[in-house]
Order: sequence, then C-alpha cells, then structure tokens
Amino acid sequence: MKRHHLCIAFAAVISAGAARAETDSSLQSIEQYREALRDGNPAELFEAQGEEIWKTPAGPKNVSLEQCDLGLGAGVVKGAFAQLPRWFKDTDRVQDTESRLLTCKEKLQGVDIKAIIKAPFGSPEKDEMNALVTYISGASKDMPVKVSLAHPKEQAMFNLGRRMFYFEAGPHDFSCATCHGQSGARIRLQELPDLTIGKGAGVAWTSWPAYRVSSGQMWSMQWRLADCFRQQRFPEPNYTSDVTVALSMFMAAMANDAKLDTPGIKR
Amino acid sequence: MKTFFILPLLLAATPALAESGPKTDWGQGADDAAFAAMIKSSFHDKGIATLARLDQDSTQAFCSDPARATGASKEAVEAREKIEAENLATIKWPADNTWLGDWKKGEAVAQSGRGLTSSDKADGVRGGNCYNCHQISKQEIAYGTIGPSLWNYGKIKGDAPETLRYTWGKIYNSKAYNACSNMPRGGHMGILSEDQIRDLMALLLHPQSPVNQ
Amino acid sequence: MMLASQDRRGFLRHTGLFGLAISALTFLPRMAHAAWNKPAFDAKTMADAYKAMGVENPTASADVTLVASDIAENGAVVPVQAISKIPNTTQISFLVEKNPNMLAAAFDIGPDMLADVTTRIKMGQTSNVIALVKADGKYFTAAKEIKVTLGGCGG
Amino acid sequence: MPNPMKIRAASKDGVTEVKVLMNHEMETGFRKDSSGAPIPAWFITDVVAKLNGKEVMQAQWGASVSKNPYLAFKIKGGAAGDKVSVTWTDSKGETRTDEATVS
Repeated sequence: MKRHHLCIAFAAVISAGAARAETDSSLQSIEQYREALRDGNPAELFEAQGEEIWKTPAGPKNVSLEQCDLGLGAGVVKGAFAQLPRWFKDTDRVQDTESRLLTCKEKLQGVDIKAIIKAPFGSPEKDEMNALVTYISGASKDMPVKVSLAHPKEQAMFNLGRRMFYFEAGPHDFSCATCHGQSGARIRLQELPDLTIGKGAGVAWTSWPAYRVSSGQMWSMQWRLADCFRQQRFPEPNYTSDVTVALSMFMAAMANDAKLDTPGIKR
Repeated sequence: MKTFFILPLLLAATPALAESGPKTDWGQGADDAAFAAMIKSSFHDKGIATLARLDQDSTQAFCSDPARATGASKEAVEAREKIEAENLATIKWPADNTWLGDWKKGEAVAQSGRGLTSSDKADGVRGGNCYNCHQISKQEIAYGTIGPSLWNYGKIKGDAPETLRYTWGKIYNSKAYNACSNMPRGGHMGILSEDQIRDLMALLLHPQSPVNQ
Repeated sequence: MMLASQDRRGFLRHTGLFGLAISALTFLPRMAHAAWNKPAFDAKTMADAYKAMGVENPTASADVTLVASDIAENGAVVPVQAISKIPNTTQISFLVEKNPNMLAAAFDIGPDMLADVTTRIKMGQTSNVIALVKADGKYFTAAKEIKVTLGGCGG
Repeated sequence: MPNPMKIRAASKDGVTEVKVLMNHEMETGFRKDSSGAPIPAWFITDVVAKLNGKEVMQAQWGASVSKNPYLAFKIKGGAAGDKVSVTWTDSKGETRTDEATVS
C-alpha cells in the first residue's frame, strides 16, 4: 500500500509500547461513551417526524408519499432501504433513497424538486428529506444489506463509484482512499472504516443516516458525502448527483450482508 | 469548462494501461468517457472551492490509479520514481538558511485542520492538519494514525543537515519522497507559508519542543 | 425544596404569563413547585452557584456515584448518570466546573423515585463534573474529570 | 406547537424505568449565527413527570443540557398498563406534554 514507503522513511520514530497502551485506554473510554449514547438515540425523534411527513398529503397535488415505489412496489417501505441504491425501470436510472424520494415528490406530489436540490443542508427542505430517509432507514433496521449489481447500469454505477473513491484532486491531494483505503487507522480518535473491504464498508454503510451529536442534526448519506468532499477541499457535489449515487453504490454493494443498524448515532 | 481537461489528462497518464495488458472492467482506461461525464455533471462551485479544483495535475492523475500508485511492476516502480523526481524539483528551500521557527506556533499549526474548504474564507488561517494523522506531542491524546508517530522525532533523528533538509522537503512536498503519499504537499500546493513550515520544523526538531521531552 | 432564594419576578419575566398559567392549571397530588432558580443557573463561579442553591459544606461521599466515560468524543453531548445510596436523598444536581455557567440540571427526587437519574450535558472543555446530592438537608458530592477531545478533521 | 417527545417506560422487579427523548434546540445564548449575530438563549427550564397523574419527579434545567435532551429516571412501583406523562416548559413559555403506557 501507499503508506509503506512513508512508514519505512519514518521507521525510527514509530512510537513505543507505552503510547500504544494509552491509546487503547482512550479508545476504550470512547467506546464506553458511544455505548451510553446508543440507548436513547435522538434519531428516533426524526424517524417519527419522517413517518408523519410520509403520510401527510403535500405538494400541488396534495397527496402523501404513501404510494411511492422505493423498489419493492408502491407503498412498501419495510425492507426497501436494505436494497437501495438500485436501478428503476421508470426513470432508467440507478437511484439512492434520496434520489428516489425526489422522483416520488415530483411525480406523485407535483413538487418542483429543483428547489430541494438547491437548498443547503440544514434548510427546512433538506431537513424534511433527512427525516424521510431516517424513517425509511428505520423500517429496514436489523435487515441485511442486499444491493444488486445484476442490471448493467447497477454494475456500471458500482464501477464508477469505485473509480471515484480513488480520484485524487484539490489543494490537499485528497481522495476518499486517503482516509478510507486502509484498515486500523484513525483521524484524531475516530477510527476510519476501510471502505475497500466488506467489513469496513459494512460498518460505515449500516450506520447512516445518523444523528450527529456534534451538531444535533440528522445527517443522511448525501449530507455525509457532501461534507466528506468539503473536507477533501473539493467543490460541493450536487444533491443526488451521479457521483454521490455511484459512491453509495460502491459502499452499499461492498457492505452486502452486513446488518443495518439504522438510523445511527455518531460523534 | 476546466473539467474538459480531465479526460485527456487521464488518458495521457495511462499509456501503458491503455496500450498493453488486458483492459480491466473498472478504473482508468475502462470507462473514461462515462467517468469524465459524471465528474462534469456532479459538482458545483462553492465558496473558494471551485470546479477548477477537479483538474488533476500529473501526480494526482497517476495516484488515482491504485494499481500504479502501489503496484510492484517495473513500469509502476519507474513511474513512481519519475513522479518523485518531478516533485523533488519543486521544493523551495529556506532562502536565508533558517530552518527552525517557533515551536509554540508550530503546535498551533499542527493542531489546526482548517483552511481551503468550501466553507473557509480565502484569507482564513490555514492549518497543517498534522494531528489528524500523526501523534506529535505526548500531551495531545486525540491524534490520528494514518501517518507514523512523530513523538520524539528530533530526539531520535538529531539535527544533522540532511535531517533538516529531509524534514523540510517532506513537509514542503511529501510526494518527492513517496509518489503517492497520503500526506498533503504543504508548501508546493500553497497550503502553508514558509514561516509556518519553519514553525512546524521547530515543533519536530527543537530540543525544547514538547515533542522531544 | 431546592431553592434557598426565589426570584419570583425573575421567574415571571422568564417564562411569561403562559408559563404561569400552565403551573396554575397543574392539578391533582403534586409536589410543591419552586420557581426556576435563575441565580443558580446564571452563576459564573462554583461558590456563587452553591450559594444560590443554599449548599453549605458539600462533602465527598462514596455513597454517591457519578457514571460517565473518562473521555467524551464530543463535548456537545456528554452522558452522565448519578446514583445516591444516601437515605432520604431529595435532590440530585449536575455541575460542570469549567462551563460558563456551572449548574446544568437539578432533579428533585420525590418519595416515589429512586435516587438514580441519567441525562446528557454540554461541556465546553475538559473539566471536573460534579454530582451533588442533597439528603436530610446536607450536601454530598462525587466528582470526575471528563476529558473532552477534539474530533474529526477539525475543519 | 413543539414536536412530540419519545417516552419509553418499562416495569421490572417493582421499578419502572422511564426514558425520554425531547425535541428541543437548547440554545445556550453563547452561540453566534453565520452573520455573527448572537443566537438568543432558548432552553427547557422545567420538567415534570407523573405516574397515573401523580407527580413523581420534577427538574430544573439550564442551557447546558444537550440539544434534543435525553432523560432517564426510575420510579418505585408502577406496573404494565400504568400511564407515565412528562411535561416540559421552556424559557419562551412553550410547553409540551406526552404520555406513554408502561410495558
């Protein structure tokens, strides 16, 4: 791997055993902290909001989203999140949960989705999307991820996502792989999932959308990815753009069979 | 549109892959047109983070192909050596031969992960992101492990001229020593000023710095 | 009750008439309600907070347990639990020494409750957190340092 | 109208454990918005819990209780089918009451 060269150059400075023991106790405390948060995840509040939004008539056509087809047929919410992203016949596109919700809002409710796409994260428009995703993800909790690559467009999207994962650019030369292409590494005290292997992708994919305790906000995967790109010093990805769906497809398919723990809670 | 340059650049950077060997089903050479179209349609300018940032230089294009960035083939090894030589040539050494600045300021630079994101101002303070990936001073328990521990760096490495030179060069342009290092090119990409690099040098090498206690 | 000094006018200003109407309409068997202890929550030193709460000579006690992790991954949400084994515990409070205002929350423990409460508090920086217990008019404490760490990329 | 709480109450071995999540910003008054203007303090000040209409717990909170507050406490007695209600009042005088059935 890339960093082997770096490690050899610095071999003389690898830390002593004492430092490692201290690190272990730090990580143990962090795990205790996370455990205390798990019971009583404020994401539940957003789940309830999302369910209400799902069932409440809205938009120019004044209908609810209850007839939205998330891939398992009109109105089926349970289990749908576990199989997204997927290819949809009516749009002939591979769509993630949020992209599909936009399709339903446009087609069923007659909503102008351009305003939702443009609205910044944290705006009421995006908050509504986040609540909906939280509700939909909760209806697949404890189910295994089961994303298909059977359709050529699904496989193509996966391949593009994998390539995007390694795409390095910007003033800091960062790609997704810079931080998520190796096992056992951390940023500060946060352990980084290795998204190039099933285990790491499983840990990552099955814990989003998540309640962020740092901001008290509910973050969807779209928001998570947009903020990853911000930290990468990239321009901002368009909401539900192909880059975001491709990366999700890559992560989700890598995470196949992992059990969903959605919605999650994060730092 | 600046992003038009991506595709030719990618192709130019991968002659060996395009001409010889089996075509893989993903990555550079497999779906270049679709990939370039995806990049072009998927981003928008935000603040100082404009679309121009998606234009790769030759190092970035090369390192975006994991097979060549880490592969053991003779072609890959030679290509990496070439990239390293190119990057080494960019390093600007301290003009007045002053290598060390103020380690206290260096600690602040090392702690900060700010600067150059879409939510930062153009003239905002830029940090070095160092603790994100390295253990440095023993007092900071929240350190990352993507890079090696730098605790006691100066104590172990000493202050010989070649150590000063290597350390400066590594901070200025890490890719001069490892073509596809995960470490940003602090000086070369204009992330850090010369004074900030001096301060980081002091943090790592000054005998009084907490790093060497 | 918990309050040594009551600021009735401050309470009115604070919650408005609507708040007053709510408390007036609360009926059936109930504990006496004290006004929100503004001086205690506004206090900027531990001494002032204790004074506003009527706390005198708090003593550390092994019968008070403060359950919290040594390190908080984020200071915005720090889970804390306090358990008192001291008989006749009537109040449990959480205080953070290095917050701009120390007092975070005060729970009145009625006769129908166990002296065991859990909540989540904000911490601006690494600090001692104190569980303060009132029993039979006396005050007992358990303290623990919780380290607040920097997280993520920091940008 | 403030958003609803989530209340869970479970009885075991003669003790009813109540866990509550509340929807609230809990603004400290120390933060600033993107334009640099201070965001005024706004937080829950009073919490009251009842078992079958009888008050069992009351609390006073400051602004350093976390956003979207979590609260857990234990009531002596209580049995499946009993009603637990929680009421909060905030510094603007807004209030919200929700109820759950003990399981």
